[in-house]
Parts: sequence; C-alpha cells; structure tokens
Amino acid sequence: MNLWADPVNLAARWMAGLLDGWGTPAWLSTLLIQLVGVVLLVSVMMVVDILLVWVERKVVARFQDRLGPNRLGPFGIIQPFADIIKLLIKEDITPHGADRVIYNLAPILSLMSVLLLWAIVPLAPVIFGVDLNVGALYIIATGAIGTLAIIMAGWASNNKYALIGAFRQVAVLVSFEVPMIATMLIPTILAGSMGMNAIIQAQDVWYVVLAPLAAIIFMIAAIAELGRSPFDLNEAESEIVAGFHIEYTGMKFGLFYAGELLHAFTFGGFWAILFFGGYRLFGLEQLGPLVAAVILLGKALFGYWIIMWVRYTMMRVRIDRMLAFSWKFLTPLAFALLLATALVNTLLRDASALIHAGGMLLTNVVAGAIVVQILRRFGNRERARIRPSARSVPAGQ
Amino acid sequence: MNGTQLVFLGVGAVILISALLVVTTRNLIHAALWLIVTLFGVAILYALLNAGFLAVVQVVIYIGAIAILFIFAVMLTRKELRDRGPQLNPAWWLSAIVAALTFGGLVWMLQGWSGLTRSAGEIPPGFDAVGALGNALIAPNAFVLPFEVASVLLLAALIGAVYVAFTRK
Amino acid sequence: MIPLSWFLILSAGLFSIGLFGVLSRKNAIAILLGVELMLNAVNINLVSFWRYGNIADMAGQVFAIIVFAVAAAEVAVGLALVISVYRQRRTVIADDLDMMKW
Amino acid sequence: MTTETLIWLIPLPPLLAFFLIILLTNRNKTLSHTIALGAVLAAWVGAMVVFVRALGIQELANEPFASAVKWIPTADTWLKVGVLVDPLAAIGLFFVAWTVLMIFVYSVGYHNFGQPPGDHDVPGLPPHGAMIECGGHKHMVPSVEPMYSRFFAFISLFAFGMFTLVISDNLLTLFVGWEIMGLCSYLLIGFWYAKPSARDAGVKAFMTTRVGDVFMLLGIAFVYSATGTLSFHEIFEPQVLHTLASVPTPILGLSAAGLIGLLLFIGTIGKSAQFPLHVWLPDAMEGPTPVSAMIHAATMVSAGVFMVVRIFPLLSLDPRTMAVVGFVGAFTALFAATIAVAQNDIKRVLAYSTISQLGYMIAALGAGAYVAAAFHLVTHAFFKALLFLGSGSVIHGMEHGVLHTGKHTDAQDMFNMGGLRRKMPITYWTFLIGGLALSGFPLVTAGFWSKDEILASTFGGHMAVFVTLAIAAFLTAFYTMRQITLTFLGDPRTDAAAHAQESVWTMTLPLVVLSVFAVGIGWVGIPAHFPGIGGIVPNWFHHFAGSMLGELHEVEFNWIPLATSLVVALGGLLVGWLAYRNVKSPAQDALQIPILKHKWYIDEIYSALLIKPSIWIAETLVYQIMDKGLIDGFLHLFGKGTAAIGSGLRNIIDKPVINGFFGDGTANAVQGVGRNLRPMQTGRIQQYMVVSLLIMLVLAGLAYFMLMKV
Repeated sequence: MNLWADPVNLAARWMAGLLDGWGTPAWLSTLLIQLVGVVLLVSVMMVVDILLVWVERKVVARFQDRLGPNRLGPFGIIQPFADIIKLLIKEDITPHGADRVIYNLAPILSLMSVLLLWAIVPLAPVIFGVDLNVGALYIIATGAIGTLAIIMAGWASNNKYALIGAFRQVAVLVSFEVPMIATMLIPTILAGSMGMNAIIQAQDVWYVVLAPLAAIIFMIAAIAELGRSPFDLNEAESEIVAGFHIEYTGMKFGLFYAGELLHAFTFGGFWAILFFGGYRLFGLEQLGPLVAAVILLGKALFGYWIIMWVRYTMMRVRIDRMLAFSWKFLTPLAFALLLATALVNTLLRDASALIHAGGMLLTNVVAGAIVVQILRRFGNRERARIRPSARSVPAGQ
Repeated sequence: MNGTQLVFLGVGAVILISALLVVTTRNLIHAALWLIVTLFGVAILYALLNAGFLAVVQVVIYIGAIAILFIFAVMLTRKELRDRGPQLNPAWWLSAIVAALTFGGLVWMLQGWSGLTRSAGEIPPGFDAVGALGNALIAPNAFVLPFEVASVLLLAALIGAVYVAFTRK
Repeated sequence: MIPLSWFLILSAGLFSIGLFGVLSRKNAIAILLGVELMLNAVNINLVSFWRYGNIADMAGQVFAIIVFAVAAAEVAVGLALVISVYRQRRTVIADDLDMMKW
Repeated sequence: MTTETLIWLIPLPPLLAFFLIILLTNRNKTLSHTIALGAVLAAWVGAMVVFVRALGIQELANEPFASAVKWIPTADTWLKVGVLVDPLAAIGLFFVAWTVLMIFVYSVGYHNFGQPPGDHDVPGLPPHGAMIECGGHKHMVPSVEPMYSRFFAFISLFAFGMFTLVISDNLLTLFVGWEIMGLCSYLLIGFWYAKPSARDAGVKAFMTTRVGDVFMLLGIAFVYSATGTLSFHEIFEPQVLHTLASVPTPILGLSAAGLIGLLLFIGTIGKSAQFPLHVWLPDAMEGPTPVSAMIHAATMVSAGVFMVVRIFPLLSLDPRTMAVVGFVGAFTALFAATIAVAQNDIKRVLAYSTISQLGYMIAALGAGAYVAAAFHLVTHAFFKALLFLGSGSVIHGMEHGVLHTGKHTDAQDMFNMGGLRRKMPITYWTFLIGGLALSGFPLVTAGFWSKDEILASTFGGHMAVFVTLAIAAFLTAFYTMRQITLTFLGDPRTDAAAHAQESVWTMTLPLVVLSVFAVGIGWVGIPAHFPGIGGIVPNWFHHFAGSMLGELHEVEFNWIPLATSLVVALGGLLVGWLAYRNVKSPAQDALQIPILKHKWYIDEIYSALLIKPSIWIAETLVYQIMDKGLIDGFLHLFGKGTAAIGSGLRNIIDKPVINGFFGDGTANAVQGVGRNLRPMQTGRIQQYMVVSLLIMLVLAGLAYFMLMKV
C-alpha cells in the first residue's frame, strides 16, 4: 500500500499510530481521526466553492456577452477572494423583530446541508466519507435540511417577502421531491443498491444510456430543488426582492450564496454519479484515486455547467405552472419510467449486457416519444385556448 | 462507560430537553423547530441501534415532510406572527400529574420485567438490514399485506387532506 | 454496551412528555406536535426491541415504517382539518372549538 | 359405475330436466324439448343397462341389486330409503323406459313442433291452427302448442315419479312417486286449463284418486306400526309375514295382513281406476293424447297393478282379501267392457278398455296368477300405449282435415271417420296390430299370450272369474273391431275424414316401434307345453318373474281355456266386423242404449249420492247455519267482550299506571338526570382525555394491586 494507491487510509493509519504513541484511548483516536477527515473534506469543498464563484461569474459573463472579472490576477482568478473580503467587512444587520437565534442559524444550516452531501460522495474507490447503503435517501434527507434552513431564514427575518419566498420553497420542495426520489430509484434498481460506490461500480454502461429520461428528470428536479432559474421562485428578484435572504447581509448572505453554488455543483456531482459513471472514465480511474477524483470533479463541473446554461437561458416560471408541471407531468412520467424500468430490467436480467442496454434504451426512447406527443397535443390545445387563431405546430418542429 | 454510551446519554438528554421545550415553549415556530431537534435525536438513536435505513427515513419523512408541514400550518394559522398569552391550559398541572403518573407507571412496570437489562446481540457478519427489511416488506408470508394497506392509507390521507383543506370558490 | 432499559426509559419519558403536550397545549397544532412525540417514543421502543430481540426478525422495523406512514397520514389530515377549521372559525385553540358541548 | 349407483341415478335426469325447463328454458321450445328428450334418453340408457345387467344375474330374486341410505331418524332406528331392482322392478324399468321414451318422441310431433304459432292461440287452450300464405292461396295448418315447454316439464316430472316408484325398495318412496304421478296427472289432464271440461276432469281425477290414496296411506301407516319397517324385503321376511297373518284386527275379523292388503288395494283401486273409483279415467281423456297414452294407459294406472304385484306376498296371505281383489277385478273388467262397446269417442273407448284390461290383471292377481298378471301388465302397457298414440295420430289427421275443410267436425267421434286406412296407412297398420293384440288375436300377438295365460290360470279354481273374464274378452275383441271398422275401414263419412293426412315421422316412428313390441313381447312368455310351438322359445318370463315367489307352479295345460280364448277373440272380432261393416251413423248403431251410453249412470249416482249432499252440507249446513250462525255469533260476542275488557283495562291501569308512572315518570327521571349531568360535556377534548386517562391509571393501579398482591 503506497501513497499513490490509497492515500487516505494510509494517512489515517499513520495518524492512528501517532496517537497511540501519545497514549490516547482507541475510541478517542478514532473520533479525532474522523474529525480531521471531516475538516479536510469540508475545507477542500470550500476551496472548490471559492473557485465556483469565479467560474459562475465568468460563465455568466460569457452567456451575457460580457467579459466578466478580469482585473485581479489572470482571468480575474483572484476576484472571489476579493468578494469574500468585501462580504466579511460589511455590516452584519439583524432586522428588528427578527427571531435572532433562528435568523443566525439559518445560513449555517443551509451551507451545512450542502456540505453534509459530500459525506457520501465517493471521490474515488477509496476516497469517500462514508459509503452509506442508503445514499439516495440521504441526499433527500439533507435536501430537507436545506429547505428547513430556507424556511427558518424566511420566517425569522420577520419580512413578508422572505416569508413568501420560504412558502414557495416549501411548496417547490414538497412537490419536486417526489419525481426526484422516483428517478433516483431507477439507478438504484439498475445497480441493485442505494450506495453511491456500488452504483458507480455497476455502471459498466453509463446509466445515461440506459435511462436518459431519468437523467433529464433528475436534472430538472435538482434545479427546482436548488431554487435556481427557471425555478428560482424563492428568491425571484423581480417579484419578492430577494426572497428568503432579503434581510441577510455580509457573510450570512455569503454563506447562502456559497451554499447555493456548492449545492448546484454537488448536484452536478450526483448527476454524474448516478448517470455518468461517477469517477469512471474508460478505465482511466485505474491510474489512481487522485485521477479518479479529478474525473469526478470534472464531470460535476460539466453538470454544473449544464445547470448554469439552463439558468441563464430560461425565463422564470409561474409558481402554479411550476407545481402543475411537477404534479401533472414530471411525477406521473417518473413513476411510469420507474415501473417500465423495473419491468424491463426484470425481463432482461439474464440477457447479455448489450441486449439489456438496448432494451432499456428502447424503453426510454418509446417513453420519450409518447411524452413528446402528449406535450405537443397539450401545447396545441393551450395555444388554441389562448389564441384560437394560432395554428397548431405540426410534428417535427 | 464508553463512547457509545456517552453518545447515547448526550443524545438522550438532547431529546428529552428539546421535547420538553416542544411542549412548553410559547412560540409555536420554536416548538416546531425543537421538534425537529428531537426528531434528529431520535434519528441518531436509530443509527445507534444499527437501523441506518430508519434513521435516514426518519430524517426524510419527519423533518423533510412532517416538521415542515407543521411549520407551514403554523404560519398559515395565525393572525400575527407572534404568540401571546399562555400556551397551556389552565388545568395544565392536572395533565402534568397524569403524564408523571404515566411515566412512573411505565418505569415501575418496566423494572418489574426480567429482560430489562439484556444487552444487544452481536450482528452476524454480512447481515444486510436494508435488504432484510425490503424482503420482509414484500414477502407474502411476512408483511406485504400491512405494507399495501399502509399505502392505501396514505392515498386515502392524501385525498382526504386535499378535500378537507380545499377552499370551495 | 447500552442496556435495553436505557432506551425503554428514554422512550417512556418522551412518551410522557408528548402526552403532557397533548393534554395541556391550547393550540391544536401543538397538540399534534405532542402526538408526534408520542409516536416517536413508540418507534424507539419498536426499533430497540428489534435490535435487542431476534435481529433476523424484521417485525420491529416494519412496524416502525408503518408508524411512519400512519404519522404522515395523521399529520396531513390533521393539519388539513386544523386549517379548514381556522378558515371557518378563525381560531386553532382547541378549547374554543367546543360546539359539541351542551 | 356400480349398478346400484346407476339405479340411484336413473330417475334424476328427468327431475333435472323439469327444474331446468321450469326455471330457465321455458321460453325456448327447442331447448326445452331437447333437454327433456335428452334427460329421458339418459334415463332410458340407464334403465336398459340395469336391465341387461339384471338379466345377467342368476337368482336375481334372492340377491337383487339393492342399496339403501338412512333418511329419517326414528326413535332408535333409522327409516331407510333405497333402491331395489329385482325381476319385477327390472321388468318395470324395461317397459316404463321404452314407453316413456316413445311417448316423449311422439309428443314433439303431437304438439306440432316446428309449425308457426297460431294466430289467436292462447295458453290454456288447444292450438286452433295458423293461417299461412303459401303459393298464393291461404290455408290453415296446425299451430304449435303455446305451452309446449310447460308440457315437457310436466311429463319429465312424471317420468321422474314413475322411475322412482319402480325402483323404490320401500312403500314410502313408492308412495312418494305415486303421489308425484298423481300431481302430474292432475296437471296434465288440466293442461288446457281454459277448457272447463279439462279443468273439471283434472279436479275429478285428483279427488277420486285421493280417496284411494288416503286408504293406501292408512295401509302404509298400519304396516309401519305393525312391522316397524317399510322396506319390502324386510316386510316379506317369512316370520314377519307369519306374524302379520296371525295378528287379528278388530275390523271384520280380518288378519293384519288382510287388512293391510285391503287398504293398499284400495289405493290401487283409485290409481288403476277399478270399479267404484273408475270414473275419473274416461274424463281424463280431456288431456292431450300423449298424456292419455302415458299416464292413463301405459304407466301410471299400471303403477296400481305394479304395486299390487309388489305386495303380492303380503296380499296373498288372506284368502278373503284375495277374493275381494279377484271380484273387483273381474267385475271391473266386464263392467268397463260393456260401457266401452257403446262409446263413440275414440279415446273414451280406449279409456274403458284400459279400465277393463286393468281389471283383468287385478282379477288374475286375485286368482293368484301372479306371473300372468305381471305379463299382461307389460304387454298391455305396450299395446295400449300403441293404441292411444294411434288414436292420437288419427285425431291429429282428422284435425288436419277439419282445419282444411274449415267445418267444425268433432275430430274424436268415430262416426265422423271411416276409410282412414288409405289416408294414414302407417297409423292404420300399427293401430290394427295394437287392436289385434288388445283383443288377443291368436299366436302372433302379445295380448293373446298374456290373456291366454290369465284365462288358463283362472280356469282351475275360480270358475266365476274365468267366465266373467271370458265374456269380457269377447266384448274386448268386439269393441276393438268396432273401433277399427268405424275408424279405418269403409268410406270417409265426412270431408274431414276425406282430407285427413298421415302424421309426421316423430309420431309414426313411436307407433312402429311400439307395434314391434306389441307383437314381439308376447313371445318371451309362451307356456312351455303349448301345443305345437310350446317350448320352442323358453318361457323366459315365467322363470324370471316367477322367481319372485318361492314356489314356481307352471299352469298345467288345458284345452278349454285355450279354446275359450280363441273363440272369444276371433268371434268377437268377427262379430264386430260384421256388425259395423256398414254402419253409417250413430242412429244405425244397435248398442246406443242409454244405460251403456251413460256408463251405467255411475257419475249421476255419485253426483246424487256424494256431490250434491256434500255441496248442500258445505253451502247450507256448514256455511249458513254453523259458520254464520254459531261460530260467527260466538266470535262477535267474544270480540265485543274483549273490546270492553280492553277499554276498561286501558282506563284503569294503562293510562294512570303504565303511562303516568312507568312511561312519563321514567322519561322525566332520565331527562332530569341528563339535565344535571349535561355540564360534564364541555366539548373540550383535552378535558375528556385527562379524565379518562386518570380513571384508566387509577383502575390500572388498582387492578395491579388486586392481582399482584392477592
């Protein structure tokens, strides 16, 4: 066992030996080691987060045909640090009549919920916080905490807009959790486990091939849960000034902001894990854990980029439309897919991998075709309802 | 006295204290949030009991859905955001006595029971609690029927809730 | 290791506290909170009995899950009732809802 | 399948068919008669199988097919019911199955299946015929019976009853089948219930047979009380018979056996239309002809005789009973024959001839000629069924003519017929065979052998019976020939007869089959030392049926009865032909003398002696005087009294005490209590919970202390 093959465990064992040398009891040393690991992971993620700020701003600029930060350092790479300093030195306001404890707790929780997610992310076959056998559920659970944070913020700010934002967030969460769980169950079925590592190991063929629709639905639900455009109703600037974090200033706002970005990135990562083979890339992961980690982060960045792409090119949706979209379209579709996947998977269990993949893909294609048909009908009816003169869009357009 | 026991004692203390706060705080939102703390504690207890799945489900269902619904309802059912006046009935002492009696009775019954101080058996290696639970839930000779009934119950609750809370225009 | 009695006594306490809440809180929602506490106490019992009993027999966990389902249903319907009552009578104080008295 | 099981199964298909048709397929004629025919065919197959297996067994009489099940628990034993196939039952099964099957087939044609429904046919009346358009000109054709399905349902039920009776091993189930057939006879005679005559005939038949049945039931009860069993082979145990024969009874000093025999025999008198109770049978001809053939010639009336044959060992214990039987039989034979010669209705002639033939069998039994009676029972069943069906065919043909001509001619009056042999040859020849069999045409026909055997067996001891029967036989031959001559020979006397036409194959086929039996069935019973052909064919019937009785005495041959039977048969036929060769109308009929025409005024006597008095009693005595005067008077008085008492009680006790105290008092008390307890219901759910929990805890604590500390 060398540093290259398994750095984490090596370090852990080394540290354990060290502590034993100092004569700490076993349980205490384990505790300490795990603590160190957590701190390490968190700090790495925060660094990544800082980078994300920069990435986001650059990409936004490109989307909006600007240059973006370009003064501090090469390509303005130092800009985020400047931002952090600015946030730190701003006045920390607590509005009158605010519920102080909760008000201050909310941003911490919101960032915490994101960081908790990383506990189960396997950066490499041997680098992971913990390999929960109920990982998929864990994602939802932490998502719930994030929502909790937003509600606390919204309520504690003693501000109508904030409260409205919180309400919206709850509504969105409760309605989009359902399709999200359903689509998360599809990789679970295919891999036969909820553990992230197991799912990745099972992806000899990326599940985006076996279940493209599921991937799409998951992404949509994720965006909704993140509360990013086009579903950024909890902080719709043009309606409810800034939604739940209207009252937050300085680093508290910074925490929310960082939390949001990292959340998006994390979901990109989960998207990659669930549907794009996680740290696997044509056997490159064999080269070493660090390579694998790089691969995973790259894929996560790809997912994050997709989220940004959607964010900066889409209009905001009305709340009722959004909920209807979830309940009347995504949820039934997700459950139909779930059933179809389970069925086909059971039927083709013993078939060769090729046939299995083909059958899955075929199922998804057929389902997709049906969905497109339904959407066209619905759209035409809507058009006819709104503007009877409008001609219906023929197929293939 | 080892690590786990320490953890248990801490968690237990958190649970009981937060539960007391749930039933005593004046501010309902705080009560709901304290409830969440309690639920977290319970989830940790599940984890201590090697029921990881239940722990996560506890978080998902209780915190992710139920507690948030509570907060939602609290926010929906008030004229102003603050709660004024006593939150307890005038006869709260009576109910306190009843609760105390219940606790006393329960503990008294328990200490009369032989298996009270037994300790947990070893988990056999390779025992997959989640898989076993899943099989138990769908095995015809086990609990498939209660499981289905529960699903029907949930559906009925869904429809009923929608119907009850629906504003007729 | 932790003896079973700890769990049981803890859940007994939790149960009693919930009971107190149910009996003494004015606000209907608070009463429901108490009910949740009691349900959790019960769940603790179930799971600990599973752990300390025959571990291969999943009855305890299954019951716990069914309690989850029941709790969810109860909360959904209960809160819906509370909300509709609030719409009708602008109050959620249990003692004000005594139309059934003489 | 064991034979016993098979025997159990024989009667079931018809019963099933009955319920199926009544409950389900009543609307669908085809389905109905398919079910009925299928059922009776199944029963037929079963019966034949059983019959053949029975033939295969030596000493069938000693170890018959028998199986019984416990039915009704009596004090310490069980009343068993079961099936029994001994030689007698086997023979019964044989001829019943055949005739019933034939008649079912016949009914299809007789009720014009396949013809259009009538224009103004109504249920309850015979079809009037339908006007159909054919090749330009309209003409009437017979129309299908409106209650077709109903008819098949009834005869299916009847078949069930008959089979039950034949295979039953005890008097009770035999009686059950007996009564079922009585019911069916009632239903079927009154089948066209809209015809008053048919209605009355049905009621009459039912009433008259009831008289017999009551006595029979008495007899059965007597048997049960005397022997404690109803099963035949238990009754016929020698010591049982001996006790029965020795026990005296208060009535006429008869022995128990004699009295029982007499009572049961009265049942037979009712069923088989013997002398005093014969009046219902001729009127029963109001029913459809297949009914007359099946119920009133082949099976049901034979059931009476069958029963007597069954209980013969019991009957023969008491000479006086035997004498009564013999006398009744002989008298009926002669008496009915005398009436038959004067009837003009083709079916009534046959009815009376049936009565007289049954008289023959009874007389033979009275004379102890057990085998001969059974033999004649079988042969008669076949040729009388044949004759009836033939007459039905004739009537059918005549109705054709009537419909064709449109004149209203009585299609049953023989004087309206004549010359039908050219119109309906098959009917003619089969009818001729049947007639000859009936009149005992020598050597070839079955009737000859059976009758000859009866005469031979009565010749020795019972001279009077012998003479009477001889005269009766002569008359039989005479009126048979009269009938044939008037119906078939000569020239048509009406247009209807001129335009009569042959019936459909479903009607003629049974005729042919039955005529084969009418000839062939006789040859199984040719006496062994009959001159010439004796012994060529073994006297199988005699051995088979005779084995029922322990000792088996072949009647020693004697020329006189043979000569007598030859003379009476041939002579009767000849005289009949000569007398009616050229009779054109009732006026020229020498025998239309009132006393014969009115059947010796028996009906009138009955109506004068029984019916009018009973009506008077019912109307005047019972209704006017007793009911209205006495009973109603009492009742009204009683009613007034009770009303008075009631009002008194009401004012004294009810109002003040019951209402005032118990009623209102308790109500007020409850109300007061409620009023005082009301505040407890605060509507505050938490209070309820607290209180109930407190109580529960306290109770739990108490219970704990009680249980643990004690």
